[in-house]
Amino acid sequence: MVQTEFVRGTKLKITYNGNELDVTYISKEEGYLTVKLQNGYNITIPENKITVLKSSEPQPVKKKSITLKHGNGIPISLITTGGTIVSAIDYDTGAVHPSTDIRKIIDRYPYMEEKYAISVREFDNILSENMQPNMWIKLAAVIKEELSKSKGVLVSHGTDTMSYTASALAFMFEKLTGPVVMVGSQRSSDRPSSDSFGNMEGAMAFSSTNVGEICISMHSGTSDDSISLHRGTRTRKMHSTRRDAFRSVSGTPIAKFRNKNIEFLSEYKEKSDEILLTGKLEEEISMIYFHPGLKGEDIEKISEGKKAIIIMGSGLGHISQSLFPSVKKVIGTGTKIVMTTQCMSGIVDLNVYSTGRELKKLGVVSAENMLPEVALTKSMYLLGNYPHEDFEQMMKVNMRGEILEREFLGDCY
Amino acid sequence: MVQTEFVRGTKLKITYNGNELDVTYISKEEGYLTVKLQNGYNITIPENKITVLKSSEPQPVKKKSITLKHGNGIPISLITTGGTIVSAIDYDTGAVHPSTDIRKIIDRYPYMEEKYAISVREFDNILSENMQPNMWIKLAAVIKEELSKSKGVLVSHGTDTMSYTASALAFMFEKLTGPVVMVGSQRSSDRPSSDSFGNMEGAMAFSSTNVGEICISMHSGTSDDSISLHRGTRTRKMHSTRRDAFRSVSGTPIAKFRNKNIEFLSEYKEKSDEILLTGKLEEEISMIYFHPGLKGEDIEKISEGKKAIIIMGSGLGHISQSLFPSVKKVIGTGTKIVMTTQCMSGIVDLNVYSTGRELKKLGVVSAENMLPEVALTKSMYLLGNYPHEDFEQMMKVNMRGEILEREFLGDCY
Amino acid sequence: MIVINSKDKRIKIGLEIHLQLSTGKLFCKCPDINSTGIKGKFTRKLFPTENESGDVDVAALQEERKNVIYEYQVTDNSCLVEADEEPPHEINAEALETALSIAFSLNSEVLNAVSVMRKVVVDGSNTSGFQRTAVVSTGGYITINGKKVGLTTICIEEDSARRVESGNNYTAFSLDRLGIPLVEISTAPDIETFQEAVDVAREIGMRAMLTGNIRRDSDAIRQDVNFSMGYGRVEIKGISKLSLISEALIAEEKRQKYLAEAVGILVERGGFNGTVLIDYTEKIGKSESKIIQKGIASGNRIYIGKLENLGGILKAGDYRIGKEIADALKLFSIGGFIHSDELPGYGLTEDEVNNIKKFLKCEEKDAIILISIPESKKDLAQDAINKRIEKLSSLNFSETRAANEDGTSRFLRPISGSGRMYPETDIPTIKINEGTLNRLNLDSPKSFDQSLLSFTKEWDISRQEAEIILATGRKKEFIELSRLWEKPREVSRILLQFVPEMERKYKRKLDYNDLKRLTEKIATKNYGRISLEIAIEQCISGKNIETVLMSDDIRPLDRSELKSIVENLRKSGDVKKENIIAKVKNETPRPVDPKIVMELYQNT
Amino acid sequence: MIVINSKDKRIKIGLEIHLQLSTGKLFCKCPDINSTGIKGKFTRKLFPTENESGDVDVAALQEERKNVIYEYQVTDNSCLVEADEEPPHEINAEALETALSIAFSLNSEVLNAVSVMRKVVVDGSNTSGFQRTAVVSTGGYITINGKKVGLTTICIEEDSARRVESGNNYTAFSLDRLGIPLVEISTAPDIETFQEAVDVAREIGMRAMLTGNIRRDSDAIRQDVNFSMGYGRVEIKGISKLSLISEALIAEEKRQKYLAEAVGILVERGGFNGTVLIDYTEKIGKSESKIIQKGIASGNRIYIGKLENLGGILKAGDYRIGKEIADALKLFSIGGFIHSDELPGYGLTEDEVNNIKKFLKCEEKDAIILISIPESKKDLAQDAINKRIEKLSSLNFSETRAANEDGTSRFLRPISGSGRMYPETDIPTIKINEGTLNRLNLDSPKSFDQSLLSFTKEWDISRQEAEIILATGRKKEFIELSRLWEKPREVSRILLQFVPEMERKYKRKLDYNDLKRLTEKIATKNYGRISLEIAIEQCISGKNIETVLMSDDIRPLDRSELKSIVENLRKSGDVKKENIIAKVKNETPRPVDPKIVMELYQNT
Repeated sequence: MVQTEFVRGTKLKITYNGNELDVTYISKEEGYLTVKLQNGYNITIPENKITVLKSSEPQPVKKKSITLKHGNGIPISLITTGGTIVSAIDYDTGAVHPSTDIRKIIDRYPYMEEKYAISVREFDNILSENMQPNMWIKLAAVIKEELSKSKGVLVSHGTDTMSYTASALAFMFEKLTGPVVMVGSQRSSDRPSSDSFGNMEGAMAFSSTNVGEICISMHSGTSDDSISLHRGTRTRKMHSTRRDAFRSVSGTPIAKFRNKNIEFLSEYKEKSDEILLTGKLEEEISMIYFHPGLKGEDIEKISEGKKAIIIMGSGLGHISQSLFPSVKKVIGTGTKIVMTTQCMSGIVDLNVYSTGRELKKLGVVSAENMLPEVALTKSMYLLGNYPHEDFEQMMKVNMRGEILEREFLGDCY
Repeated sequence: MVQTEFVRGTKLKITYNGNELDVTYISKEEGYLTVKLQNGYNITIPENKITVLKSSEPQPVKKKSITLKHGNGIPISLITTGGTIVSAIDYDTGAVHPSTDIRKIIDRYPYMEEKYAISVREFDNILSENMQPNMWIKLAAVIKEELSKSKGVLVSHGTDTMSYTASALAFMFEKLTGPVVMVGSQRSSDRPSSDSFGNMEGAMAFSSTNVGEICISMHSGTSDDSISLHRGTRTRKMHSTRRDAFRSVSGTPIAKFRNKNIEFLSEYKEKSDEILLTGKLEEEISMIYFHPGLKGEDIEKISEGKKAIIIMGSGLGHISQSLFPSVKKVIGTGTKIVMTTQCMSGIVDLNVYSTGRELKKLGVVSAENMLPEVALTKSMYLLGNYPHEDFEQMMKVNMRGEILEREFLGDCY
Repeated sequence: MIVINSKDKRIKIGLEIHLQLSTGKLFCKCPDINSTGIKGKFTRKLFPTENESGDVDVAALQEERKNVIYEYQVTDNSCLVEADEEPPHEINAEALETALSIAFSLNSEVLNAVSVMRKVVVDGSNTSGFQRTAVVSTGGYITINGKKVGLTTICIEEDSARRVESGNNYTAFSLDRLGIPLVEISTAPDIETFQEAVDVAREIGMRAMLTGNIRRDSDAIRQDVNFSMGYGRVEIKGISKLSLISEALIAEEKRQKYLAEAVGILVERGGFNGTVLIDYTEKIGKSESKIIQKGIASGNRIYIGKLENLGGILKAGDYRIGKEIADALKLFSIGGFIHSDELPGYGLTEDEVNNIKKFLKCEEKDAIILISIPESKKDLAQDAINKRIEKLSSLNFSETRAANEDGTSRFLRPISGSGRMYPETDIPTIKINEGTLNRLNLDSPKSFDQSLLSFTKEWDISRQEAEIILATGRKKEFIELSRLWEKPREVSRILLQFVPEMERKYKRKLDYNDLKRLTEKIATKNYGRISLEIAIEQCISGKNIETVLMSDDIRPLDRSELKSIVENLRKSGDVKKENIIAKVKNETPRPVDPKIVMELYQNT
Repeated sequence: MIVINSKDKRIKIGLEIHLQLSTGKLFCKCPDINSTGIKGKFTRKLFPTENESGDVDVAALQEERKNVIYEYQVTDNSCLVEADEEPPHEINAEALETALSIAFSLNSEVLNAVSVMRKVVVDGSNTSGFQRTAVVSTGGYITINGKKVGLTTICIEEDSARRVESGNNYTAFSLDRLGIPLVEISTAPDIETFQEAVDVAREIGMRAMLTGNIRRDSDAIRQDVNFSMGYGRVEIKGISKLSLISEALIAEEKRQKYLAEAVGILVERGGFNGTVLIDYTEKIGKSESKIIQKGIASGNRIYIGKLENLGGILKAGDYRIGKEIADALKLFSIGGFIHSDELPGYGLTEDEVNNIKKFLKCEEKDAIILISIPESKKDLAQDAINKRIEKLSSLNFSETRAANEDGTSRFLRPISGSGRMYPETDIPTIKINEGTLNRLNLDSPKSFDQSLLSFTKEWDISRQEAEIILATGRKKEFIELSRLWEKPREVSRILLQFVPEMERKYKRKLDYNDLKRLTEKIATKNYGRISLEIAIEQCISGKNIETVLMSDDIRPLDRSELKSIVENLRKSGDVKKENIIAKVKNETPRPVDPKIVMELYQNT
């Protein structure tokens, strides 16, 4: 049998269907060969239908090095962690992969290179669902280092767990000397329609404000005309695919960037004179989503060896009474149980119904109107850095804007 | 020591602070007595500060029996299951408890008693977080019975798990001869501001339409002027406390009730000539909320003995690659794994990123844009009634409007 | 002749004094001050519950109210709690402590635990349909002119929403006031004269002021008066000025006396047996009376009825049973109502009136009424008239009335029973620890004079200034500003003289938060009083606060700037030690330090 | 003299025929028909990627386009996929099968697997910035007048968004067309005459029509033409009518011939060495030319340049190099441009022109240009002019042009390279199973006549009717309606005669979905043709479909209704067997069954 497997990009001369064709080899899977025709189309054909006449190894593509102009602009650090925001495409073979070549994005807004002196630091190159708490700790250290050299720090990050990372960082950094703006994209930067460019332009602008918080910079709406700055502890990815997936839950974004102009929409913490980082996190914490049919033993099993459990209860923070004995048992072993609501927004209040009052008596801690994901990272932070007996009290303290003291009706009602 | 514990409602004469007072005994807790003064106020005083001079047992309150006029109106059945919507208050002692006395609500809209011949059936009287899958099966049987006698069925239900119940019922009933409208409230009916009245008025109106689906009738907005009818398989409680907590996720409600008028907003399934109920559910199914720090062993432990696991993944339906071996192991034991998204809305698409494609290869089933809670009840239904090998294919079939074939941008962008 | 305001032995007066607190709202984190306009609107219905309104025919009231729409205007100082979309938060500790402090100050027995109740109110003034209220202490007394007037309870409660507009089946409220903490101090019915009532109210208000946490708003203090003179207890609600207390009492005494007399006449004539309204539309359709014609044109029917034995006491001299009936009808939004004591009149001719009288077989002592209403309201109206006259006939005038601006009052509702209270289950009983109670007791103002003395001493200001600060509720502001800028005398001067003067000049109020920011700036920059005064004047005159804060105008001239001015002046000649400072000031609108000027003048 | 449309041996023509499918959209569940207006709008920017546009100066194009805003109008037949807010769904199976069926019908070698590609397009016509497209087959041929014309590929792809408005830095598109499946059939450059091109296009269109899945919209079929006659390949895009194909070819041949001649003259004179634009604003500022004055007033500068050796060939006789330059400038939104072949003119005097020529040291054979642009665009303009003339000088006219309505065309962009394609990673390669392929091959229409025969037989309608149904793309509708209402002859009559007649009468189109609902109603109720015709007329005349469906007008009179009419007529005398039916029909607008009438007439 003839060879039909090659290095991606190999130039081949083949016969197919009686014709001789010059093609580029792309891949082979389950007996099918995918090759690129000269007109650019890929076609996928059973290998037994073709004959390879000639092949020549592809020229290695020279990797372009990243060189950004360093003018007298505002010094900004960009830390890349991977994700959709910077992706590269090999037009020869069509492969798209995460990249750290920020050049592509900066190029779209040449004025940015004049305005900012951007230093790029590659932290990692992963999909954000692979981000783990121990990497948050390392990332925090890198942010501290970069922020000490610049006016603000951008962190490019996959959107899937961006708000987890943002809130974890928010707790670890008690003080910041400038904004730390996380930025991602919902359409990869290999597409002309990518939101990367706009999100990055907004993030750059936000990075030289007086904000001293961990924030997220993403599209305000589906249009490309407005970028929102959200507080890291109040943001959630609310849609799997839309550009405007990130929302400040039950609140207003900190600011909007529009027509090269920043408008502040709500209060924020100003930057400090020093960076204060407490880089410890307790990782043995899990989340449980309450639902009809959930068994007490499920709770007990997942709680084994955990320092805390975040329950996403129903409504004001309820779970079935049949689970109470297990909750009692788990709390008895010293594991903290924190109650949040799966309702997405609104407060947890264990005073209103009898089930809530019973849970309170069992020692369940209310997360007020914290987002469940934020209750998770806050628990990681508190159990990593505070005496365990202060846990309940500190959960109620609004440390980084994670608790909304007042919730409003909003403009549409 | 004198007696300070009495039956709630006992009339007492006490001395407190040098004065003689006629009060009503309410409760005693941790050495404090709560009594009602004659001006209606409760006061709570340490028991050692008072002396009880006289007591007389309370008169038993006669339980009013429910009698509704039965005119020639449209026959409607109301099945009560408990929850906030019908609650009673004992003004003497102040206790509020779930009730089945629908009279209080009907009274607010006397015209309803003319228009409908309402028959009330008490199914249960519980808080909805205690509702379990086996009760859904019983409830379905009762609904079938009632619907065979009437034009439509109302089910009053606590809001916490109302959408779980609604979607479970939706799968069990393949055909309905009239609307089954679930109705709840976010403010209990003992309050003048309760949303019970409006929700019930809307539900009554919806119950005599041609809709042949399981629906939910709740406030459209914070104002009392509009009630929405939502599809049971697309609805979610989105806020723990607001009246307009229930939303048709990523879609439009079926109809709105406003000024005693129903306006249909989107397509619905019309009622059939017969009721078709398949009343089986597989209960051994759990949900897992993916988050950074989730361990493979957590998944394995909770999957023990389960027929299926619904994972609420990140973004388009992702979980950390470190969890893949456990996912593989669990699927190897015959447990189905269904992927949904924790993003609240938007589709699961395992084709877009490499992690998704790998999960697909492992045998993870995509829930498309089904709500995670609905993926749970659908799995319960499918595994209870279909051959297990049809599971993946049936998950993709839009059986009860649980999959949105088209998602729109919405009006605000 | 009837004697008014005498020390009538039968007269018993009690007061309920409501004081708004400036601590932020009671059950959420909203401020008590609203900084902007309307952010949005929503509408609600409220469903009366069985027990809300005592004797009134509940069914009728429900029927009437079920279509009433309440509109709420959302303000900046309201959140989901005011919209009744979120359970109440924990009680505002500062508000509760203020209430307790007032209780201690008034010798009231403070409870160790506070149980919050819901008081049902369905006029729309509470989005929830109830007001949250809790007793914080019982008993207590205050001494006025050597006489002890007893207190019954002190409560802390939420203020209601502010009514801003009223239509037929529609009322609009602003949420700005809803939820502001109110301390309610109720006296026993120990007060015997109208002057005493005023004195008691003033003294209680003064004592509360000393906490420094009473709001300085026009309706921050409101009084309810309980009055009885033998015909049951009448509660007059919402008297906002001290001076109106005695006027209201005078009017009420007069009303009851004449009512009692009129009822006497009615009884003597044989009493009232109820009226039946008869549709008279066709018969009177040709009348030229505008009221009749307008009524018919809008689809009303014209009803007439005989009021047996009520002739001449509906409206004659000081007899005013007609007004009592009209008030009762107003409850059901029925406005048009004519009775024979006013007839002929309203365009009705003598003949037409006589025809009606003949039709109804009236005798001389009987009265007739005409009423223009939709057919659907006929039963309601007839019921309301009959019930009102029956109630008056019983000589038990007990009811709740609302104070009018002119000192009179109008019927509001029957006295509410205790049934309309039930516990606020969303808030667990609040235990107050002993330490807090002891501290509050110790710190509570025991008398105005004593507080004045210690305040004067602490802040080193004049007794007169201290008195004004305390009596006008400026204590909190004064202390706050004096802590920012450690010159209490200057602060006092600014607060009591300069700001009011400028406010008069520009006919414009200065926002306290702005004053605070300006003071902070001056304090941090160490600028001095002149700078602050310039800044204040610029602000009041309408300049944006940010602009003022950044402006050079408030920065005192520095040594080098002054030096060049002094040198220039010297060059122009004509300066001497006596006029140099005035001359320099003439050259610039900015603050000038005379010491430096003099130094520069003398040393060069 | 130049010969036009001759069988010039050098002429090679290829066609790309695009056919919209009526199967619903390609990568989502949206229908291909839009039923309402605009539901909303959003705006986007598109960022050109490196490879998109071949030779054009990419950097310049990027600079130019980066501020262009594209506005999209959301329609009822678009969802998140069209908004580029959701990944594409699985490919529309019916659309894919239609493409495959066409491929089989055209003897093309169908692939067993379909790999979807992204073709980068950044003119805004695709919200994603690319068009999804896939080869479904390669090779194939069609026989025209005995000659085999080869095919290269058949693709299935998404149609682009419809341009509805265009401004300076702004273009608006409607999403209604975006995503509609297109089958693209490309022929080899085997076509030799213009008529042959038309014949090939017609035959391919006809063959596709037989699938019954081609849309019946005015721009449902569009042709691109590839033309070469020795000066490179020119692609003319978007010819929407068959009749325009030959006009476009005639125009293009003429354009290239004269261009080649003009270039010949230029080369003879010594060629072109590039122009330099010089700011001449101050010197010409006093000119009375409106173009000049308007330009200056709007902030433009007036540049002049010498075009060496181009005198008399910019615009003279059939020489039109001026237009070529103007088209190139338009790409950068530069409109104003005057050259010496048009001068004096545009308000410029002979003197002014001569002064410029003198200033630029022009000889007789040289041309001058004047151009009014903002300073920022000067380099762009100069570059564009020089590049265009250089390109023409090379006698390689290869480029992509857009067809105008009048048969001419305009420069659009350079021919795109293959670099602008890369795989659509969101859609895994689609394997097509052998069974499906065999079925499609078997069922595919092998020729029009053969299809016509079997269609006529299957549905038992006349050959003429069948021909019209097939040729006008009504096959799908016909089959659908005939299945609902099992009377194909009646359906054919309604579709081909009655509906078009009514549409002409009321100057209004009938929505196919409405027709379907009406037919379904008539079929279920067993009402008959008259009822359907009444219903259709009412609908077309503007009545609401719901009203029509519920209306009694379409319900035939039942026996008892007819009976009473017949009896009434009989009573009035004057009826006989011959006129009874007409008389009854006269009495009612509703459908009447003559059989029953006759029965009733005879049996009573």
